[in-house]
Amino acid sequence: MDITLPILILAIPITMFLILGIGGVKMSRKMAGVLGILGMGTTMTLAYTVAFTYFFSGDPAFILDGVRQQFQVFDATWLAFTEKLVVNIGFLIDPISAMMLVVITTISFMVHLYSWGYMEHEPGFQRYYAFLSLFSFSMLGLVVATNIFQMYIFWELVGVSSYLLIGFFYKLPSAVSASKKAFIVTRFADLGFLIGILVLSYYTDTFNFQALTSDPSAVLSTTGGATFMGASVLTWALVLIYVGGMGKSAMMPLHIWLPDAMEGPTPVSALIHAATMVVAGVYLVARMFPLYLVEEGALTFITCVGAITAFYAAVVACCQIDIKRILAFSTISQIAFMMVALGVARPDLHEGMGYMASMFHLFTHAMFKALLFLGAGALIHAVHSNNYTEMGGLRKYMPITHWTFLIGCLAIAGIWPFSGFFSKDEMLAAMFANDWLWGAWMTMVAGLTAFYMFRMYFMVFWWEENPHYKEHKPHDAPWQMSLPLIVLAAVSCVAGFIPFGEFVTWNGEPYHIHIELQVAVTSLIVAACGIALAAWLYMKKNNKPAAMKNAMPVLWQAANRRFYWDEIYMFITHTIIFNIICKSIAWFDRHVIDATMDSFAKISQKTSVAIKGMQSGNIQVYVLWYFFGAVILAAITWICLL
Amino acid sequence: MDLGILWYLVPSVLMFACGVYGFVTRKNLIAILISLELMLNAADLNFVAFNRYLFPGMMEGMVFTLFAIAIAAAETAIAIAIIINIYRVVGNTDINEVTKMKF
Amino acid sequence: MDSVGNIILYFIVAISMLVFSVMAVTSKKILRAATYLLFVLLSTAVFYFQLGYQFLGAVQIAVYAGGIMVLFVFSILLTHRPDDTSGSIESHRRVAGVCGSILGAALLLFALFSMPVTPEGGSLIGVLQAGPDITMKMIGETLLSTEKYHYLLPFEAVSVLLLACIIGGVVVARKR
Amino acid sequence: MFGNILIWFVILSIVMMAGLGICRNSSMNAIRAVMTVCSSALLALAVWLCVWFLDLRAAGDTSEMLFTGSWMWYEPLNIHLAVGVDGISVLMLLLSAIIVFAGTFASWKINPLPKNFFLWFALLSTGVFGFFISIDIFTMFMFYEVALIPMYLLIGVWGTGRKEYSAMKLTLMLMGGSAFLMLGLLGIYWHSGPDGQLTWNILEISKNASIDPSWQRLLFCLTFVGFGVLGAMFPFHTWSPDGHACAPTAVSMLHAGVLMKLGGYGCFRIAIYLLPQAANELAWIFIILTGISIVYGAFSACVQTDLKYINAYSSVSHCGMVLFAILMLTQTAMTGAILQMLSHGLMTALFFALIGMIYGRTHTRDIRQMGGLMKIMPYLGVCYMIAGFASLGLPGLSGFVAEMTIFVGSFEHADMFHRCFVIAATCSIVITAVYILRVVGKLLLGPVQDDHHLSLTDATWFERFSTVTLILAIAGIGCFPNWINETIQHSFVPIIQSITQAAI
Repeated sequence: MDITLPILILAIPITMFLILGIGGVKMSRKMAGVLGILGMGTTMTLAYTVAFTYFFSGDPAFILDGVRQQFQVFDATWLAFTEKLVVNIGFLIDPISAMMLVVITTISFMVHLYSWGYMEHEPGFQRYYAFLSLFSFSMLGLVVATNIFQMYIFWELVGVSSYLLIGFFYKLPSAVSASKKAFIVTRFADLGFLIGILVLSYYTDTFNFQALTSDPSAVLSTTGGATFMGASVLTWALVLIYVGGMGKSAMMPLHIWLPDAMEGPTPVSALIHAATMVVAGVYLVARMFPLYLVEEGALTFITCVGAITAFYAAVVACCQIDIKRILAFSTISQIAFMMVALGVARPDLHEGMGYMASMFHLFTHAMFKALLFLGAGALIHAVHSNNYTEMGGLRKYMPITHWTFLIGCLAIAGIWPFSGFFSKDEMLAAMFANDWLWGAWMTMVAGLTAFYMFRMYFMVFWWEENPHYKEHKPHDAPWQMSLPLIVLAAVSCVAGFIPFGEFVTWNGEPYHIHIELQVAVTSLIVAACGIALAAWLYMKKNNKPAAMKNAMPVLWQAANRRFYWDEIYMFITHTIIFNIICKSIAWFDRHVIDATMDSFAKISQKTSVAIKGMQSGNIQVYVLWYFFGAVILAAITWICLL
Repeated sequence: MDLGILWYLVPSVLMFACGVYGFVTRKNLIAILISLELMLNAADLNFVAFNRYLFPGMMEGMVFTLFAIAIAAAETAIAIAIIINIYRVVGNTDINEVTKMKF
Repeated sequence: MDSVGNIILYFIVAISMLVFSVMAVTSKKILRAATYLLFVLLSTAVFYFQLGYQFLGAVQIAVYAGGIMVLFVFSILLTHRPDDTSGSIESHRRVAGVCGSILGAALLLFALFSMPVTPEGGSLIGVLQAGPDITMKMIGETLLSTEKYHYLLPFEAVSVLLLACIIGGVVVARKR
Repeated sequence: MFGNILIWFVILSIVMMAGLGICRNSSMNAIRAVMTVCSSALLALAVWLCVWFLDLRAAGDTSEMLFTGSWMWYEPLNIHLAVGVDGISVLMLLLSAIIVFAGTFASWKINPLPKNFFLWFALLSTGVFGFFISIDIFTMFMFYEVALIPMYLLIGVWGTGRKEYSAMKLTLMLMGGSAFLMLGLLGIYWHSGPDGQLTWNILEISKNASIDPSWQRLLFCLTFVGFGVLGAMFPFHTWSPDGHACAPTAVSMLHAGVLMKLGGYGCFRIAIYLLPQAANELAWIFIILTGISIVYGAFSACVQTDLKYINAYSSVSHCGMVLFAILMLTQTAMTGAILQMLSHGLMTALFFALIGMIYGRTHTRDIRQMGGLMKIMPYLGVCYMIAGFASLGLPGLSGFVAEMTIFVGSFEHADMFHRCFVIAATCSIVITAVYILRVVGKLLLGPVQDDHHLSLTDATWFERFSTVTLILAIAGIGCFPNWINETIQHSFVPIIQSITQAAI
């Protein structure tokens, strides 16, 4: 493949970042917006070209005997730690990275376009586009990484872009603290990632993904059976690396930053905190999947964490009133779905279908979740509030938003023929194939998903009209915002019919998707039940929801407060670490270490004050001392001589 | 009864002790100078006595005493000049008053 | 066996020397202190004569008693009114001074009396006869020639010192 | 003698002093002109040296030190003015030149007594340059002292707050370190020649001397503690918070940026290189101390409210990382240490420059009294954020490269002791993020705390000049780290060799 296109895919966004970042102050808004959108559009075109070339050109570098190959377009040395441990910056293309290129650039372009309308009146518009470009660059760099260290580099960069974008409204203290929280929590997770990388690279002497994944058993043998606390070091390394993924993908217990990250502008939530960055953890596991296969312990860990998180987030989502928070928790739940699907995937179970299904869901989820977020953005734009209590009955006022939002909800609920149905069905099938327990559990979560999504849908678009509408009539968004909604809705409608298994499988061999009828029917019924329940409760204004809330106040309160995770974290970080550890260390430093150093000075000062009276300048006293001294010396000498 | 060397050395020691006492206790600069002369004198007497009793054939002790007297004269002259100057500036010759140069 | 005259002279001189020493350092009136010092210096000169150093005794009288004492007296008159007294400093200093001087004297005396090589037997007559008389010629040669144990250079240095001292004294004490 | 390029670093600094000497005290422009010309000349010289050095290396000159020269200075003790550089010194010289250059612009409006300030500043830089070019440990020590002394006056006269106390504390503690150091150096000298010919020259000592192991242990502790005090090693770091907090801007920059590097460089060049056997045996003691430094400094920084204190404690943490990496005794970790020195030098200098500029406007350094400055002075705000990101290890800026190299290098030791400390050290990147973001959040973001601040102005041209220089250098290292690796990799060969030999 020609090296120019891949380089341009990375170069255009970073150039845009520099241009908009440095020159943005001098630029008009229009200029900045056009530049940003044009840049992203070009990148998207190039990414499509690259992906298309990869999937369809039939070049033996890409597909050999029907098996899709990994291909490093380029791989240049960036930093050589040792002769073998070399960090390269490169461009790896394989099914998942090509798929991600498409997803990222598409959503990013949509968000660029959408923001043109959404952010129109915000100060710092140029800065916003600069940050979006920086994010796109980092995310693209992350997915095309040829080695785990490159991934880590861009991993950190997306973290920072996320920080900058969450804190975009930097005058709001809530936005500032949310951005700080997001960065620090993911940073903490990255610590695990880093240590995992260190452990892995210590034993394998390489960072390169191809070297690591092409022969996992060789990797296993390099560790020489070393163990730590009962588990092999490879398990440790993989679990630690996964901890990095847990942070970025908001798995329990590192999920707390994602709901708060909704303080950022809504398009940003759509791009970063729904479609692309948060799936980086899934992508990371998928990228190293062959390695995880040799250590099933790590995979089991992933599955368990995913299953718990999925259920937890779904329950919490049922009890939120902020529509962005509901979407955030649904994101957590859906990502956990992908994680579980990856965790249950085995080569011998439907040829590793879980992997394919997970990637498929990643793809469809990105589309419909971006759609939902952008729809939510349109709602917020119209109503100027995040809470559904300020909304209700909006279907008449905002038809485009209503219909696209409905499509999104149907897709996420897994209703045929929308895209979510197909991917979720594959995932559930993979889970049932592994163990019926996972399948049943996740089917229940799928039902909850349908319930809370339609709860939100009915509360926003049906229920009862808000009386404020008479003063301030809500209306559909301008075309820059509607167009992305329509495009994404269209994609969500048809994406399910893409023969995804032909393109993306864990080993590159094509897999023919077929609907598992039993699973499909079960999940459809469960989803339909969820929707029906939501409709029964929330379609018309009534007292049933309030009655339910009053029936179990403790549970509702706990779920509404997200089961007090934030309080626990607050206690640990603020009370224990900040107030107890940090303050006591600072105190220790001032009053023990520094005081010791000062006391040396004080002692010598005191001594000198005590003896400086002798240096009175009075010659008579000197003579006296001298004479006494001489007498004593003479006496001593005398005694010695005797 | 013979006048041995101790006969001269003992008065010299006592005179020296008097000088020390005076030097340490007097407040007046001139009085201190007087005490100094006493000590110097005691030392001179020692020179001479030792010369006479231990090396009667030589005259080093006497010569040194001569020089000492000359130097004592010089020293006294300068000291008294300084004292007079101090008196002009400070108004008296009390050693405790002369502290301007101390700091 | 020294002559009785010498011994009597010795006692008179020694006693007066000690008494006047003590009085010189304890007298309240500074002019009296200077006078007592003069007596001490004269007594010392008598010792010099007794020990056979006539020239030295003469110098002692001329320079010390004649020259230095005049300086003292003049300066005292210049810097004191007749009724000025010079008290001692604080009593603890005086106690320290007494202790120090007595201690020092005691140590020195103890050293002197326990000196193993003290020429106990040396009498004044004996030692006066052991050496030649100090003639002026010898003194002149010693001070003004350059052989071993002769002191031309120190002599000249002292003369320069005296010159410097004259000039210095004039400069320092000059009225501005 | 004047044909040697290295001597010119010292000569130019002296010329700078002489030039300042003939300026009139009141003519600010003349003083600025002298400083600008000379510091630019120094920077140009450093860049030229760097290029020339790389050329020679590329041409295949693999000798340990290049541009060597040696002139007898005091015969009876065999003291030479011996100069020579390897890749590490070249980079350190470059770093010093950049910071002197940036510091000149950062103190453009110093008041009062500008001439005297710059005179001492120039003397300080003389010492620093002299230290890095010397390969004779006596001369090295002498320049080290030359660099320390002006600090007292610079802080005591031009500082803020409890300046006399801090100046005295800093000077006394560093002098205390020097006392240890002097003993250590004398010890090395007296054991430097097995055949009776004593020498101060590092190259000769490393080749000939075989210092008795028991002596090595003593001397290693002495020299390492001596230099460690300057490198702010726990528990000898307390001069740093007070000293930095009270120092004027340019002095903080030069002190944190370069002078603290003298400590790391000295540990590396003298303690480790000349006493390899003791280094192998006793490294663990200092690994514990520096490991504590790293975490302890970071935790302490979390609760400070004075901007300069925060940075001083973060310097304790970061400089601890330098010493920590040096003690790992592997080539990669040492490379990381050098990178960290450069990175920390540049970013701390940037930090202190920015703090000085902010302080000059708001007249407070208490983060509780400031807020929302990003809106009021966007340029300074952005620069502060960049410095912060460099400090918390954002890829693309220098901190990341340095820390990662250190971690990878340190991880080469497989035993539990090293592993535990490396993992503790890696934890510092999280804590660093906490305190940096805390400052950024309170200082730059959020609502404006004090309405008087609304009328403040953004950076002037000379401030921009100063910061841009540093940011470019930071980003340069962060984006293209490999050329630094290539510059210094030869320099480690003899050191690693002597360590491995000693280990056997």
